[in-house]
Amino acid sequence: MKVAIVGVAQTKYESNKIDQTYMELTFEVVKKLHNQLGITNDDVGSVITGSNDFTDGRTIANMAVQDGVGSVRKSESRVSGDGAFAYVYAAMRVLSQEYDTVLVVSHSKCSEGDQCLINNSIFDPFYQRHLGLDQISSAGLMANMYMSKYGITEEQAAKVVVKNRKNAFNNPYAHIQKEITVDDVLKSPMLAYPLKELDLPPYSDGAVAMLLANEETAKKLTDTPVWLRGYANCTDAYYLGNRNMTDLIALELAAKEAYKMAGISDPIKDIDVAEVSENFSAHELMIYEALGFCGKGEGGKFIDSGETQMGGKIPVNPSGGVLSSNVAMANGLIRVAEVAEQLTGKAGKRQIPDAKTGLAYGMNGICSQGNCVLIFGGD
Amino acid sequence: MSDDKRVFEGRIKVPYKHTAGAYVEKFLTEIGQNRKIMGVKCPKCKKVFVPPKMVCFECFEKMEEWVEVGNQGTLKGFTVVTHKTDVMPLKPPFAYGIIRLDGADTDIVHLIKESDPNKLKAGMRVEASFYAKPRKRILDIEYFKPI
Amino acid sequence: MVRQKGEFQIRWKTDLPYRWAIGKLAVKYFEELKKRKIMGSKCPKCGKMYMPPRGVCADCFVEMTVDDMVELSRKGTLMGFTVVNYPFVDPNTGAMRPFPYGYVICQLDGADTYLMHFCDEIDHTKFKIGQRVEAVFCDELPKDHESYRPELKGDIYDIPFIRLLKDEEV
Amino acid sequence: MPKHDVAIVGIGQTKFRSKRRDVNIPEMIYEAVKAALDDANLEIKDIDALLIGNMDHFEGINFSELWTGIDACGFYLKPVVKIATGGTTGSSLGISGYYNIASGIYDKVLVVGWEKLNEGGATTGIITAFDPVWERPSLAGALGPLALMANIYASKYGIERSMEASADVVVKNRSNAANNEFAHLQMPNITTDFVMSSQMISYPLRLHDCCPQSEGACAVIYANENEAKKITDNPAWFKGVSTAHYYTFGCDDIMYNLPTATIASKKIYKKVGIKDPIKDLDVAEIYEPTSWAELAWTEALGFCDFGKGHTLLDEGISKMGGEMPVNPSGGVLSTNPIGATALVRFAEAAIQIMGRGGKRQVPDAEVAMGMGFGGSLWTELCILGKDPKPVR
Repeated sequence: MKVAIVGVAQTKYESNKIDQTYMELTFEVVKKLHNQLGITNDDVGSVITGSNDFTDGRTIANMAVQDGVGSVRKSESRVSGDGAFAYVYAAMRVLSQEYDTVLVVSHSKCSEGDQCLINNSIFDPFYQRHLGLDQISSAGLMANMYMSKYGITEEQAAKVVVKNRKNAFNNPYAHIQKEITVDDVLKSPMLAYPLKELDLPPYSDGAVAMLLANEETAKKLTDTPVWLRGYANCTDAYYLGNRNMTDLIALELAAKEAYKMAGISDPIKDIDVAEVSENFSAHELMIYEALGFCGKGEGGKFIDSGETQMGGKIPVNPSGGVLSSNVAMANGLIRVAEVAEQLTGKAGKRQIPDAKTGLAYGMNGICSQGNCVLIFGGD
Repeated sequence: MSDDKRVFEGRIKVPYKHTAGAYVEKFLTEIGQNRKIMGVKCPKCKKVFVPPKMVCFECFEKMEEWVEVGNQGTLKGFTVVTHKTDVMPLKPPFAYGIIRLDGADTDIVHLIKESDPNKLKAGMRVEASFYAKPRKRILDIEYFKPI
Repeated sequence: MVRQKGEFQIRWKTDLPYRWAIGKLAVKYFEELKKRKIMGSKCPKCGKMYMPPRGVCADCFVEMTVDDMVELSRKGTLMGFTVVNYPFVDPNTGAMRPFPYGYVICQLDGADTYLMHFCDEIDHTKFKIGQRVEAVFCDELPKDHESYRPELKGDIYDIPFIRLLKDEEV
Repeated sequence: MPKHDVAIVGIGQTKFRSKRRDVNIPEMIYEAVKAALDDANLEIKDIDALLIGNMDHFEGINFSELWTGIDACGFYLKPVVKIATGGTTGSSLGISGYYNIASGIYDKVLVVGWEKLNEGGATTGIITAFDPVWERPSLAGALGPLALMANIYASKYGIERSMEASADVVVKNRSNAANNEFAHLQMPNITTDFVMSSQMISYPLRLHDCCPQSEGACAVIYANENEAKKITDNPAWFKGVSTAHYYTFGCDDIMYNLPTATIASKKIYKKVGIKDPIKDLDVAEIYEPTSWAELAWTEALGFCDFGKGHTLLDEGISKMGGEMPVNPSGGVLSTNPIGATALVRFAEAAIQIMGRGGKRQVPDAEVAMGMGFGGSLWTELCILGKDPKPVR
């Protein structure tokens, strides 16, 4: 029994989709997917959505999208959190043999809320929330601890942003399509030492949808199915003082498990493309290390080597990554969608030639607390 | 309503009362009343957790042995924030630090009253500065300051 | 371990600002509302009339646009009623919402969906399911009424509540 | 048939109360998790994954699974996923647990639903579930719309008769609750008059027509066919699950007869081979947020014809000792910790199958239904039994 991605659709990511409600935003992307696959809503067996109540400013955030995702009278369920986890639940529904097709949809509109206050609410109400912590300050803590432990320079971190922004130029869906230099990053205003404005992602609006199917149905719907080969989910400690702030140990464990399932022994050789949720510049370097693309503390050298650029041994975030389009809860599912585009050869100007195996990484919470690693392969 | 008719400007405004539980309450009471920082020790891995909680998440054991740790410790990491939000207790710029208190096996995250990143360094010693009028809040440790 | 006495709670007031997009059809609705018109959206495929108007017909899974908007009557039929008579914090304001208040579900003439809204009646014996009701505009109220506004502004407070029509008004 | 059979093998509940001021959120959840592990004689290291849920805005904790998953459930360096769908959160968790096992991804999962409603407020939280422009200004939580629905139902079938039958539901469920040590409101001597003379809260619903606000947690351990046998001789097997959702706006249909319950039950009856639910099911744990709802829901679930909900009570069918008792646990009218409530329905259905109901046990229960209700009037169902096979 196998599960395939048979089609993906994305909206253009923008700073403010001011004309669309959540319902209309998800409808746009689901309808696009239907048209692309030549199916109707009746062909969809079940729906899984991924969203967050604080981000949307709505309890039961999936209630707002029922009409838009076509789940009226159907079985819909909703993973509260990143879309990569929603993908996994959808895949389980196919693998259980109870549904031939399952639609996964994830959406967010960062423009509608105050992201710092929303993220402050992630912290517990006894020991952390009253300190005023948010995603920017905790990213600053993590970046500083990681960079000073391993001697990573601000220039090296900035190179991640430069690479991703350059890649975004090739991605018609990307939010920020503006090439920048290392100098631009270094000169941007300091927000949480050592992170500057350009080390941090923008806030974006958008939605992504994909249809999953079992083997038999996949054959009818596409010539280029993308198969799930490996999966792991691993959660780090919660309280910041209980975390290892210099190494993403939970991501490392998740990667090992997913590699084992997918039969990957040498990630650099076996993986052709990786799409990861990097929440700040140096975060991507930490992710390289945790995914085993380079040794511990070698993230800086690895970005210097250029191997994660387009044309390198393992291009990371050809889409431009989260640093170019940060659609909160949709980021993980966008990574999956981008890997699917790569493995089906439909990635246009951002295409990695002959990409056969891809990795998608989605995360929940502050600084990679909840980690979801997915490995995909084409036929 | 906003000037922009395409959006509805509203709020979610809710007062919450979060039950602290005996561990949190003891910790907050001790810092406020006695200026003592207390942790709990896991019976299995023997780690001292500061601030305390009921269950050791690694061993899944209930912790019951209270241990006093030092009011001083070592700064393990920091950031200086310059962005501003409504829930910050100090006016930026100020620092957040990850601190290993003397006698503890986990770190505490707290405020550091220092706005110049060049004056902070991992490994430096810091000390808790207590708030004059305790309110049974984590901010009864007003902040940590470099020694 | 000796348990501390008391049941200590830590207070935290969440106050999150949002700017929710209301959608093109709702924008049009409020523009027309200013002209005293109540608009629904009609599915171009099945003809179902939605109120509030929105961009998707969930039954047909087709798009509705502002071109599919049609004026409805301000009058309708009462489907159900209640009188809310319990205290709670209103998350829109962070304060207690005044009660009791009348709360009704009605169907405006021409609409296939229903509308839940305030009603100015708080005596439950005065309601009759199936009776005629009318949407009230704020500028038609007596000047000393708390919901009175001299002109329509094109927002939700233009129709502060639904009113029960007396037999002689029908 | 699913790839793997799925069974419930362990259950832990806290005693549900209006206030648990002695414990904080993780401490309260830990009680239920520990109880479930002890029940199944397992340790946390034996469990592959955690599914946990509540409503974010009820306690004001964003990504609560990241806190509670670690500090309450000990899932450090393990998989944690949050599922949240309003009132159906518990059943969505329960159904997600089913797919986690049925898919073959995991062998054993822990499913936890919880709520600590006294820390925020259910009505306040529920208002934020609705559209900010069209619904929130006038909405009074779940009770306002439920009162509207009750009003439509009652006036359709005769207001006095309906509200009296509704009060009978309260009497049945609250006195059943007296047999359930975990139930919040235990009222063994409650009478119909007492219910019908209580304060009018939202016409036609009186104080005792409504569920309480409860604090507590429920933890359930799921296993596949290989693991279940090692854990217990007597697991409760899933015969099937089913979900039906509905329109985004609460007012798109009058819904006094809960159409989603009809859609979802028809689907599951077909799958499980149920022709006559009263005969084929031995017991049902349904999600009745208010008194009249049990009448309407049992009709929509096909237990009787529309408008005949009261006959189940009049004829004693849904009472303890009847042909198909409904809510032996006391139901939602006795206990409503929202994020846990629907999972408690699944857990109580499992308890009946496992024969561990004590004073609330329905003798020889072999097929049981659990129901969740929530969102914009969604229904989720499970049917459990002594084996995973269809009834016929």
